[in-house]
Amino acid sequence: MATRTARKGGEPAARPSDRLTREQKLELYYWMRLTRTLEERLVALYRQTKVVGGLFRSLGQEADAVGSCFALERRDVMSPLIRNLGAMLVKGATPVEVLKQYMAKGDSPTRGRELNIHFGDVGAAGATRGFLGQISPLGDMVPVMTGVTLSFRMRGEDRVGLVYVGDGATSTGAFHEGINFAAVQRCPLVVVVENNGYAYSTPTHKQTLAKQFVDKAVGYGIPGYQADGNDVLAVYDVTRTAVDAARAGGGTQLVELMTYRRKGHAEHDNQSYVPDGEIERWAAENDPIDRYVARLTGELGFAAAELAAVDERVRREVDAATDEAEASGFPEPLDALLGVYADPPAERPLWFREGTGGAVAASERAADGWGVYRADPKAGGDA
Amino acid sequence: MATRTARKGGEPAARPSDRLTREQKLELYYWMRLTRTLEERLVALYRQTKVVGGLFRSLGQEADAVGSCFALERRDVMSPLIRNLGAMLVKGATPVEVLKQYMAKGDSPTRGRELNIHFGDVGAAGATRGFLGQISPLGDMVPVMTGVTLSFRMRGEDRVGLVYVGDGATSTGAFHEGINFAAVQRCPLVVVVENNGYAYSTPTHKQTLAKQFVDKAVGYGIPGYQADGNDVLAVYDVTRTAVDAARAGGGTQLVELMTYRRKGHAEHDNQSYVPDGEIERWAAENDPIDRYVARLTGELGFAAAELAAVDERVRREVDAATDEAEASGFPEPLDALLGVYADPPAERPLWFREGTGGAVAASERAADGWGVYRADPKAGGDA
Amino acid sequence: MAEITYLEAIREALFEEMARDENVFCLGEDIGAFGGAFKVTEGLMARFGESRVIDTPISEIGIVGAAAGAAHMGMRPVVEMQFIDFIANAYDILTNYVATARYRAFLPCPMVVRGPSGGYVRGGPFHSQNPEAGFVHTPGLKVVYPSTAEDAKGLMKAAIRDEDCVLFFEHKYLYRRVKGVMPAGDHVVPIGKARVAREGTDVSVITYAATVHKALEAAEQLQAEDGLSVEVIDLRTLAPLDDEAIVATVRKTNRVLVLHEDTRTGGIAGEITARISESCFEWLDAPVLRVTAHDIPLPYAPQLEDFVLPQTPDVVRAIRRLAAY
Amino acid sequence: MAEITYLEAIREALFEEMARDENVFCLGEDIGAFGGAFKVTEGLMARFGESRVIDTPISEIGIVGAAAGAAHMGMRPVVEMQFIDFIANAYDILTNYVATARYRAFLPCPMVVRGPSGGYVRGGPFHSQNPEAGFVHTPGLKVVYPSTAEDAKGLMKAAIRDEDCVLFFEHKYLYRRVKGVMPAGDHVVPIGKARVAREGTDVSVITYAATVHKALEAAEQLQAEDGLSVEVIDLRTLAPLDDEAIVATVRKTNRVLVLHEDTRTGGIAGEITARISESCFEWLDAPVLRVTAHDIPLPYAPQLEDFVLPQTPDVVRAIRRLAAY
Ligand SMILES: Cc1ncc(C[n+]2csc(CCOP(=O)(O)OP(=O)(O)O)c2C)c(N)n1
Ligand SMILES: Cc1ncc(C[n+]2csc(CCOP(=O)(O)OP(=O)(O)O)c2C)c(N)n1
Ligand SMILES: [Mg+2]
Ligand SMILES: [Mg+2]
Repeated sequence: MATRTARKGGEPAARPSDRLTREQKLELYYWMRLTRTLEERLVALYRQTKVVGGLFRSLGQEADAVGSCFALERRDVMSPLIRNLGAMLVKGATPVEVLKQYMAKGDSPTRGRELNIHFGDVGAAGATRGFLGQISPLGDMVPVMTGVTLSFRMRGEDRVGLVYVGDGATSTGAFHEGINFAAVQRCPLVVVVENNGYAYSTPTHKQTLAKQFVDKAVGYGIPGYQADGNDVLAVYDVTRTAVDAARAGGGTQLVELMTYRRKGHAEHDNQSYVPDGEIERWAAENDPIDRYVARLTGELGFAAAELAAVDERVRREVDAATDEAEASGFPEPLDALLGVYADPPAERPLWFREGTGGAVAASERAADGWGVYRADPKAGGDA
Repeated sequence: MATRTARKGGEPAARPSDRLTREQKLELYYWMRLTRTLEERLVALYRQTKVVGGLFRSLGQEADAVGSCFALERRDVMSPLIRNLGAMLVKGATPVEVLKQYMAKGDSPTRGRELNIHFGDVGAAGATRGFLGQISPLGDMVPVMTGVTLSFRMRGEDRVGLVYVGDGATSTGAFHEGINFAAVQRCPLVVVVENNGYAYSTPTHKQTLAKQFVDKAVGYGIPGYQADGNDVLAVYDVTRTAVDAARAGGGTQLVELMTYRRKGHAEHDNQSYVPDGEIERWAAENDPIDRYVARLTGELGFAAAELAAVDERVRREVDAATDEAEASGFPEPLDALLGVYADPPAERPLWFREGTGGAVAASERAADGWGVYRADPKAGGDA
Repeated sequence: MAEITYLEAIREALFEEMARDENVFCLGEDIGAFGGAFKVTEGLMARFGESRVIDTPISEIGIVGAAAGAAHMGMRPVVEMQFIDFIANAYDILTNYVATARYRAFLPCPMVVRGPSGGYVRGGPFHSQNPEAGFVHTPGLKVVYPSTAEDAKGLMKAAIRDEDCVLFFEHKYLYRRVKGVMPAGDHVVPIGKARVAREGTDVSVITYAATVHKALEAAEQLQAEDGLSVEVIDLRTLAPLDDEAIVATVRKTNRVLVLHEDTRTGGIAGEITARISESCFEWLDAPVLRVTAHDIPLPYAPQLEDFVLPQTPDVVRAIRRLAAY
Repeated sequence: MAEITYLEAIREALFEEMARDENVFCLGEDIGAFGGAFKVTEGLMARFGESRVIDTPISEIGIVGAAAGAAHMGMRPVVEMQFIDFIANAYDILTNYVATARYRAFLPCPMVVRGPSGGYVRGGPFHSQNPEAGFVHTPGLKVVYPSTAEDAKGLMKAAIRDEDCVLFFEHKYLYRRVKGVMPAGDHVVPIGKARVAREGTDVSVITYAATVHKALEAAEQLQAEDGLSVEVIDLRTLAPLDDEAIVATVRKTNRVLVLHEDTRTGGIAGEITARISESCFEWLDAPVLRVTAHDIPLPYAPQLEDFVLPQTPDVVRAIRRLAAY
């Protein structure tokens, strides 16, 4: 199985990005700008202690998330990681959803149950936006996406899956078992390895001895591709090629995107482990938005005012989303009891828990003692 | 990292096997013959229902186990799998130990606690024979051997580790996490993938899409080698090369040995899933003992009588071992209680268990009730 | 109607459910042409084809994760663990991903993980386990462990139809030793309901799986030898536990033995005892006692395995003690 | 002597043990130059070098397995799980390989697996877990979960010296909130011994880790408001449980509350209740009650997390109920 290295090989004859319309090219800029502006807003909210947990940035990686997800159709399913805010936005997640999640609001997509961008919207094609709510244990989304795409293959649906993993997550057993099983089953799955140089504080050379992650493809017998992750059109091209191959029955594909994590693992991380000047160099020389702006206004012939209009639109949208998110309320404690199972639909409040009103009172009167309350948690007011 | 394919490349200038003495070449034959004869004896005992659990054969794979382990020194540590009886014998396991294990005798190496060849003898160099007791969950021995060899590196000991995995076991997360960590830590570990075509009933093409397992080496950034697993000298050569590289500070090495499992997964398996004629073809054309006999008596100039003498010695040894194993007794139930922890050294028999004599009686008299017996399990006779 | 074994009953359930619902499919190691290590899935591939009976690599994380992904998309996967012991490899993805999917992400995850479980078969420490405790402890999972052929079939059908993940433990000692006549028609046994395996008035034994049969043997013997009337409750479902059935039997006999094959410390007998303490303290005429395996990795030799696992005489002895209290 | 935090106490133990015994080494994700996600291992690499403080790939199976292999060879590895939640990934190798090594193969496996555990910190479902139940259930493992800085240090030193594998749960809510003055000299707290955190005569609370502090708060309040004398037992070690300490407090107060932060069903309160039932049935003047988390994956929002986890008023309420029984 040949390893196709988009970056290293000569330019392919016709690039998928050549077929993008002018609007689409501007859209790519919109998604990258929206990602960055939204994260900057989150930083402000974090400093105001309005973000409940940690804050994770994708600064400098916007092109890799946006360009790759842009290669998918709405019917396709994408599984993001913590640094794929851009991909989620492209797939239809809204700024207000993201803000409410981070602020643990009661009407956030997970009703305050899960943190940051751990939320999704997935199901039948057309009915949902097609992105999956991730969990923290790294690598687990790979086998899950194997199953999602297995179902596409079994049902003959014209859908593709795309799952992101970090350089660090490639070391997990789940990654290995998932991609290998997908490969054997020829699942229409694109596995995108975002090589951003670090896993928390761990540099890539402590993560693997492999020279590059694309080298893993041959060990799974699948096509491998590599691209400059900070060039949004190159990212689109390589991912689109892989997505098209998967859609055409070519089975599982591995794409390595070379990028750089300019912020710490999370907002609290001071990056003391990063060599002097490295971050600054990437910021100065290889910012994906700067690079795309230069390309848009240069080679691609966009006017500066067009980009400024996008920036302005983004600012308005993020402002509006912030207002809406700030205005919404926090979850009701009793909501915690709903939906662990489909049946029963609710857990019962435990008897020692004050403030659950009628439920507790009813149980105290109950003859059968000391166990779990049998009453409907929705019934009654506060004790 | 170049993949060195011993089989495909031209003959290396000087093969390690060229340095083997005449005695050592005969020894290789002895170990292969001993493996086969001992397994045949086990089949007879199995049919007499003297083997308690399942019986696992390595018929047709004797060269891969024996030739590879022969590349180790006594101080090195080897971790076998179910089909590596030959490797264990080379490393010093005795037929009587093996027979007692299979028959679950009280003085078997694990005192009846573990089955078949799940036993070991490992510790400081020189003090033990250096093979590790495996567990059933596949792949787990890889990270364990990473740790064993990490300790060699940390202590500056001139020792190497060798761990076997089947084609099937390469699909496990444990394999992946273990070999990757070993590679990064440059542990002196040789990972031998025995590609025998099947994992239970599953053919290799359902296990992986990779064309060959040696292709996985590049994804871990380590040297990979491949050899004909049914040519004992080729196996020795390739493994010895890898062992020498590991010993010389070259870090982790991957060796793929191409062989064939002629018997079922275990004795009960009728191999209905194997294409017609496949087994017969391997038996007729590619039996590792037949091949080595031809080489010994041809090119290497051994007399048939020399080999017959080995056969006779093996028969005598297996007969004697069988007599000894059959004569030994079964474990005492109370022995089950010893050594779950170093401290406490023994569990207590539970109060409801009849037949633990004084222990139970003492507990019944005890004031403190209904729990676990506090008495010494060794005390007293039967109730 | 002819009697069929516990194993055949499970296979019958798989056949019927796969025929009923095209979304049901099976995946696992060697389950296809080979029919699985115990032949539970024999004939399924011939009937339903390779795409609905999938031989997988040796990848418990991969298989369970893939089942979850397919379940999200409306499929109904049934995963075989070749031995249930290997479910330990999938502990993370089962407890962290599958169990929480509905709660944290409103994702349905209807799937079954099934496999041969339990001891008494000289399987040694890695082919004899009863791993229920670690999963009963996990909110979001259901756990089923039948003791009869009828329940094996009916619960498997219920498990496949359940909207959540059900772990379905099959006792391999019972596979071919226990037989039953299947009720006619669409035989579904509800999850979450225990069964009175034997009515009695003096002492209750609360148990499940293989030890149900030990309890029944002990009850027979005690009826004959001591004139004791022993009630045997077969829990059938371990999560959610049937509190009503537990309370009912405690109130009836006031003396309770909890019996399980799993090791003692941290086994689910503790949970059952706590619930009884909380709900029925004043109904108890004797301490709740436990008969369980010793806290030891299960050894291979018959002499050792028999010593470590609970046996019928242990149950007899414990019930006598309770009755005499 | 200056007060140091629970976290610093653990670090001090690591420093002292690494200095005392060259076989002790640490491995885990980001524990080296970065000092770990919570900075527990800060300074260790500078002092002991890269070969004894190893940054690993993200491979919990790999790390735990490697620790076991090194332990067989005479090393004393201390593994950090970046969050204890990820110990689920190593469930197989811990329960099947490590826990059984001595029993099945006479292989010593002295190692420690440690990591930040527990909730009350808005960590959400995957950064707040209390996974002790699944391991207390496993013969061959020891489990420790300290509540004070002194015990954190002394138990860590004991864990590193233990001849078997010790899982060392560190409560991240306590890391910087709890402080203590370390006893002079080689301060080792024996594994397997509980501690009377507060003497009392009316009701006993048996608990461990963060909820020890909730129990102490409740005891204060009840002393002041109700004149109740509450005894608080801090188990410190969960496997093996200190039966003697449990029996002693039950016989003293005859009323017992078992309190833990873990979810209810299958949590170790059940085991403790069963032991009390077996050993002290006639000493009980009231049912053994449990205060625990709800059976729910722990949600992230403060309003939800606080509702799901046990709080001091819950303990107060439960003790009042027991006292009034
Ligand atoms: C199984 C597992 N182990 C450890 C962690 C803790 N952890 C969270 S993120 C992270 C680093 C991830 O690095 P990488 O995969 O490269 O992604 P990046 O953050 O660089 O995007 C670690 C170790 C985890 N989430 N899951
Ligand atoms: C984690 C795990 N899953 C499943 C099994 C059941 N099992 C035992 S041996 C085997 C096949 C092994 O095949 P391979 O690795 O190729 O070794 P071979 O038997 O061919 O030597 C399987 C699936 C196991 N032991 N461990
Ligand atoms: Mg990274
Ligand atoms: Mg094989």
